[in-house]
Amino acid sequence: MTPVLSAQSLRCERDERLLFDRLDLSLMPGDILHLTGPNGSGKTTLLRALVGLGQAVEGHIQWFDGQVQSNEKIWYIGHRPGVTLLQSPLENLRYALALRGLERNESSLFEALEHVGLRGYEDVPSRQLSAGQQRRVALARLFLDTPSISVWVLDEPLTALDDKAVELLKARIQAFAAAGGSVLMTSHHGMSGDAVRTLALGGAE
Amino acid sequence: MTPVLSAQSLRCERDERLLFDRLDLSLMPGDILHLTGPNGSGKTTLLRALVGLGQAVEGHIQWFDGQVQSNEKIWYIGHRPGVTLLQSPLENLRYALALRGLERNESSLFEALEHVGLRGYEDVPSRQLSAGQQRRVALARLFLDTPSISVWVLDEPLTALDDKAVELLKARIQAFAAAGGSVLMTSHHGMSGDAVRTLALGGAE
Amino acid sequence: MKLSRLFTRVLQRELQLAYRRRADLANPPLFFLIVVALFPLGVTPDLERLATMAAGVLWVAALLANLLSLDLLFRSDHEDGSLEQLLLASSPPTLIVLGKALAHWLVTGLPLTLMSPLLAMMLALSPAAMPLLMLSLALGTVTLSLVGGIGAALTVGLRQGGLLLTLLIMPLFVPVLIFGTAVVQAAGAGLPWSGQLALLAAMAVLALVSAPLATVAALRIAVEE
Amino acid sequence: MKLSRLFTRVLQRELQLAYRRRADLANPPLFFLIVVALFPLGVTPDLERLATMAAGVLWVAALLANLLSLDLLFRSDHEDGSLEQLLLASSPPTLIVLGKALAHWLVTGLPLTLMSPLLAMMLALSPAAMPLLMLSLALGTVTLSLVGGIGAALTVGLRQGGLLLTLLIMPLFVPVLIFGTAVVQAAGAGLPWSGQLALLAAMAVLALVSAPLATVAALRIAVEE
Amino acid sequence: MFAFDSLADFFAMGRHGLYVWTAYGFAAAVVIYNQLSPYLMQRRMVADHRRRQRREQGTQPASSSGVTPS
Amino acid sequence: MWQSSFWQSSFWKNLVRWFHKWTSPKWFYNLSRPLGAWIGWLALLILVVSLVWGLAFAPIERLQGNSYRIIFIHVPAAFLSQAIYAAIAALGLIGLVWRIKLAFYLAKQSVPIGASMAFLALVTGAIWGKPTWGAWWVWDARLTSMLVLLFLYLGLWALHNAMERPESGDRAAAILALVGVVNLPIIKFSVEWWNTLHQPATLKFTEAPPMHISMLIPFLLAILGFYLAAVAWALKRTRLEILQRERRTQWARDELDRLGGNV
Ligand code: HEM
Ligand SMILES: Nc1ncnc2c1ncn2[C@@H]1O[C@H](COP(=O)(O)OP(=O)(O)OP(=O)(O)O)[C@@H](O)[C@H]1O
Ligand SMILES: Nc1ncnc2c1ncn2[C@@H]1O[C@H](COP(=O)(O)OP(=O)(O)OP(=O)(O)O)[C@@H](O)[C@H]1O
Ligand SMILES: [Mg+2]
Ligand SMILES: [Mg+2]
Repeated sequence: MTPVLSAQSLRCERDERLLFDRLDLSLMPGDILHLTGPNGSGKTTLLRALVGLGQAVEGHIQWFDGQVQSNEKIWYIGHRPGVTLLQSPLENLRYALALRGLERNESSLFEALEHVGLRGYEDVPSRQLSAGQQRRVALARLFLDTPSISVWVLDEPLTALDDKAVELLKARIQAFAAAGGSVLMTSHHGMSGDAVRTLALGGAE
Repeated sequence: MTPVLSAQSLRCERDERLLFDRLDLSLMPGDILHLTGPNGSGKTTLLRALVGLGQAVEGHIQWFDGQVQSNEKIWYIGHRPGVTLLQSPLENLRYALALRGLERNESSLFEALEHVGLRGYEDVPSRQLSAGQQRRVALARLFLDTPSISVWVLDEPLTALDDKAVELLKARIQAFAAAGGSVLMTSHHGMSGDAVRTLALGGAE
Repeated sequence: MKLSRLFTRVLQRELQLAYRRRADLANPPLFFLIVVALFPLGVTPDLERLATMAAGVLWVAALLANLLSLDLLFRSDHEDGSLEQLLLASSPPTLIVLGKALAHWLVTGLPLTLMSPLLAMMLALSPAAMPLLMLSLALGTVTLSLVGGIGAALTVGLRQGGLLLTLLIMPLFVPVLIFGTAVVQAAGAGLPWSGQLALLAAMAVLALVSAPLATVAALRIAVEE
Repeated sequence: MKLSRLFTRVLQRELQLAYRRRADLANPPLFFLIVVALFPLGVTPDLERLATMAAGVLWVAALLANLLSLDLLFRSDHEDGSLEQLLLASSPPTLIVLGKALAHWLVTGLPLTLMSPLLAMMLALSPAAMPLLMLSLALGTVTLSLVGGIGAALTVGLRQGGLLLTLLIMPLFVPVLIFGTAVVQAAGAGLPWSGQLALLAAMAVLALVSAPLATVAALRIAVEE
Repeated sequence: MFAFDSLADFFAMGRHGLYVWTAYGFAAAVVIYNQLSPYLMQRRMVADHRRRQRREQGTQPASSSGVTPS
Repeated sequence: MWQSSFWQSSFWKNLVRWFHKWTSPKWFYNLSRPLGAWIGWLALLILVVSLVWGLAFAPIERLQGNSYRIIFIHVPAAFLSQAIYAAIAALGLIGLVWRIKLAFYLAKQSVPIGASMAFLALVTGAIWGKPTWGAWWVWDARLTSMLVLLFLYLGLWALHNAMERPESGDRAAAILALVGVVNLPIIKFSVEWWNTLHQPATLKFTEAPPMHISMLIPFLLAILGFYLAAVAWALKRTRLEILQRERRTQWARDELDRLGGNV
């Protein structure tokens, strides 16, 4: 089985502070890799570099076997979740799919939004949602059935969610991995489960 | 003892949804009032209305005995923590004090920043800090000794902090209440302790 | 999903967003109107003298109006993280950028073009020049939306975006301004104008081909910042 | 802490922030320069004809440069939440707002005024009018910074604020523009100008007294949004 | 070979002394700017370097505790 | 992206390795030190000779009198400002395509030099214009396109400064420089065309008269001198830029210590 992601001898120095050096990581289908570490240890920096949004990390990064265009297989949800405040949750979800070349019918979109507790808010402009609800809009895409996506890269997906939503999302992540997907995530919440491997950055502490 | 805050028959309707109605709350010196509730239940809305930043809530709100100008006794730290990204943590802290008419000498500012783990970052522009570090900049003011401030109003202060920082801040909140301060806060983390009262919004879910 | 499908989706989203903040849509035309109206006030009310400068004033005002609206092309996408998603799309981001530029033209360049005859009348521009004023503005604003997109992308993460954008883009826009006014002035004076108009069109085509590439390259820098 | 102390702190912070982004400070003057340079390109290179429109063009360009820089007066404060803190300060927010407006004038209005003679020369403005160009710009930009602050406050939170800014602020700017150019034109033509100048000064004083109040009211609306 | 009759003549440059000498003055200013500014840059960098060194030396012994990633 | 066999051949890899060594900042730093000094002194010598010659010994010009002596600085400055812009764009392309940091550094530090030359050409031109045309400034084609060039320079510099991270500034400025260089001929052409339409011929540049040899030699020397000086300045500035970017490495620290000793 080829690894989904393999990265070797990653090194990152920011603002004259060495965040990590000679870091190797690999992600196999079915894996959940949970990056932990104190604030400022470089989790966000690493994730962004891995998906190709930053140059702060040096080293060798390879997605899949290096041949396929990797974007179309990855959901990346960052700190700023890419929710357009002037659009409704429904429109946001539809556009997020379109950027992956995907389309789903109305009813499955509604279903995904209902999953994340946005029933009744489907057509409200997202700027009128609370902090946690806005994050849920971005997370709704994870509750869709999208076979072409095999990796999730999530930066603090559990932030600002209430307890129930935290449990729901954790379960969904487990289910995705169980079905052969791979997850790379950061969080200050603990993750437990068979498939979860933890990688702690900022080991000094 | 006059209550620090007393509010009666609060009612909030947003976007044709009734968030709460006939809500009474009061805060005494030494109290920690922990607002909980699922995402979108109106915690932020309520806090902002209480400190005077929103008109979405109807009802009677009185700070102290209604005579004193209340702003100067309250630290409010919201979702967006008011950290100027172009300024260093030190400058941010100093300006936050100035807006309360306060001044502290350099060394106590340094100490407060060290408390929140920003040692060595005092002079870095805040935009170069990580998500959690930026929140710490705002929280540093809570680690100063400011006798004129008797109330803290904190909207999800524990968000984005790592475990150690969460514990540190919780302890600080307890200590403040033990010394006679009052705290009104929201959070999706549990809070425990004698002085903590919990008020759950959005009971429907 | 076909590329054309994505393009339509992007265009649809952009127009929808524009419609949602439709009050902002009125800004460029209003600005255009006000700058043009300031001239009789600030310079001279004499219609004959106004007529001689009409072409230039209209073009400068349209250019400024268009430029000011460019600042917003990527701003809110950057703030809410949509820009990252755009760059991580499974299709070439140039296509998406092109869709955005087209939408921008539809909601600024086109309205400016359509209202220009009215303002031209206020400045007593010769009626013979009107159709060419419109044609040249339509072509010129296409170039501006595309080239301006590069500037908007270069400045998106930065504070003071608007002014810096002007500084970066204005020099590039000198030829469009010159040929644009030349077309109108030539038409007003009954001289041949097709050569200049062809040049305007050529510049638009050049921009169409090359600007999206530069824009995407600039956006990549912006998200890294 | 005394109020004057807070005022100094605010001014200090604002100037410090301006210094931190000192590269941005060059933007309004450069924008001014570029807009002025567009007019000869668009209208005519003939110096005599340019001279007749110089006063108007300079004033319009200065106004635009100032207007554009206003956009940022409260933007980043709003984005990061500093604005809420400002409104919750223990001292009157009008004072803080006044400090911000003063800082804005120091870093835009003043530099624009200082560089205006150079541009006036490029447009062949009569040398006799130069001192009054500077004086009127100095006074006028004070008004712009203050009144513009209201507009900036209105636009900062509201998505649809752009329209309001243009709609509400422009009419307020028009008198400044008219009297400003009138002073310069009168001085160039050797006519008396002290009346218009006095009016400019009166408008500045009026703005000084009333604009901060309106700005704070607008900011309150902005944070509620 | 000297193209002028006298030194005074040389400074007067016909009627154009003011123009020629201001032009050369500007040229001298630009040359001096270009020559000097790197040295100012260098001075600033060295000062920064020293400050950084001092800070590193100053903070090293004490920083074993605290939450800062080192 | 790099799948084709040529890009993986050892020949190519060796070439790249060699090239990277050649463009390594440290290597350049050490090489440019003596080189820059030699060029600098040579430039000084040539400039002094040519300008003194031009000012004091070149014969007076028939039509313009002594004001023509401005030519010895005006024209070199004008030439250089254009050449430097082209160089910046080329360096930007090299930097973007081959990811060579050194090219970016050189491009960045050439900007202020080029801008100062554009400024000098404008100022000396304006000064020259007063006695010749009777106006400090006219909207002539060459003047206008020079002004636009200055704007392009200022835009580059502003962009460099506006970016938080210098690496972002490098790449953004490279994009802008490339877009600008495509436009530069269009600007020049359009401005000239615009001007000839409106401007009476009297305001056209006087053609450089066939120069007397005793004017031509200092003239050519002055051009050479300015070019060499610009190269020396660019080398010096680039070396500082290298130090700034590499200030965390040991060799740069040592070098900064050494420089600190001499300042
Ligand atoms: C602000 C005013 C001026 C500017 C911006 C300016 C700009 C330029 C530029 C860009 C060039 C280089 C042309 C090329 O690369 O081929 C140049 C060359 C030259 N300029 Fe000027 N100029 C100005 C005023 C003047 C004046 C007033 C004179 C004299 C009457 C003058 C005489 C010359 C001459 C003789 C050359 C060399 C001709 C050649 O080699 O093409 N310039 N100037
Ligand atoms: N734009 C930037 N420029 C320079 N340094 C930065 C920048 N952003 C972050 N850093 C630095 O990089 C380090 C890692 O930041 P990062 O955001 O990756 O941390 P993190 O592990 O995600 O922390 P958190 O848990 O707070 O989100 C921090 O020490 C920060 O100071
Ligand atoms: N600007 C707004 N306009 C209209 N309705 C809004 C606005 N902001 C929030 N709401 C609505 O008010 C309700 C309460 O929002 P609020 O932000 O107070 O929730 P919260 O309890 O803080 O949630 P969270 O835990 O997600 O932060 C939500 O249902 C939301 O839809
Ligand atoms: Mg992070
Ligand atoms: Mg909330």
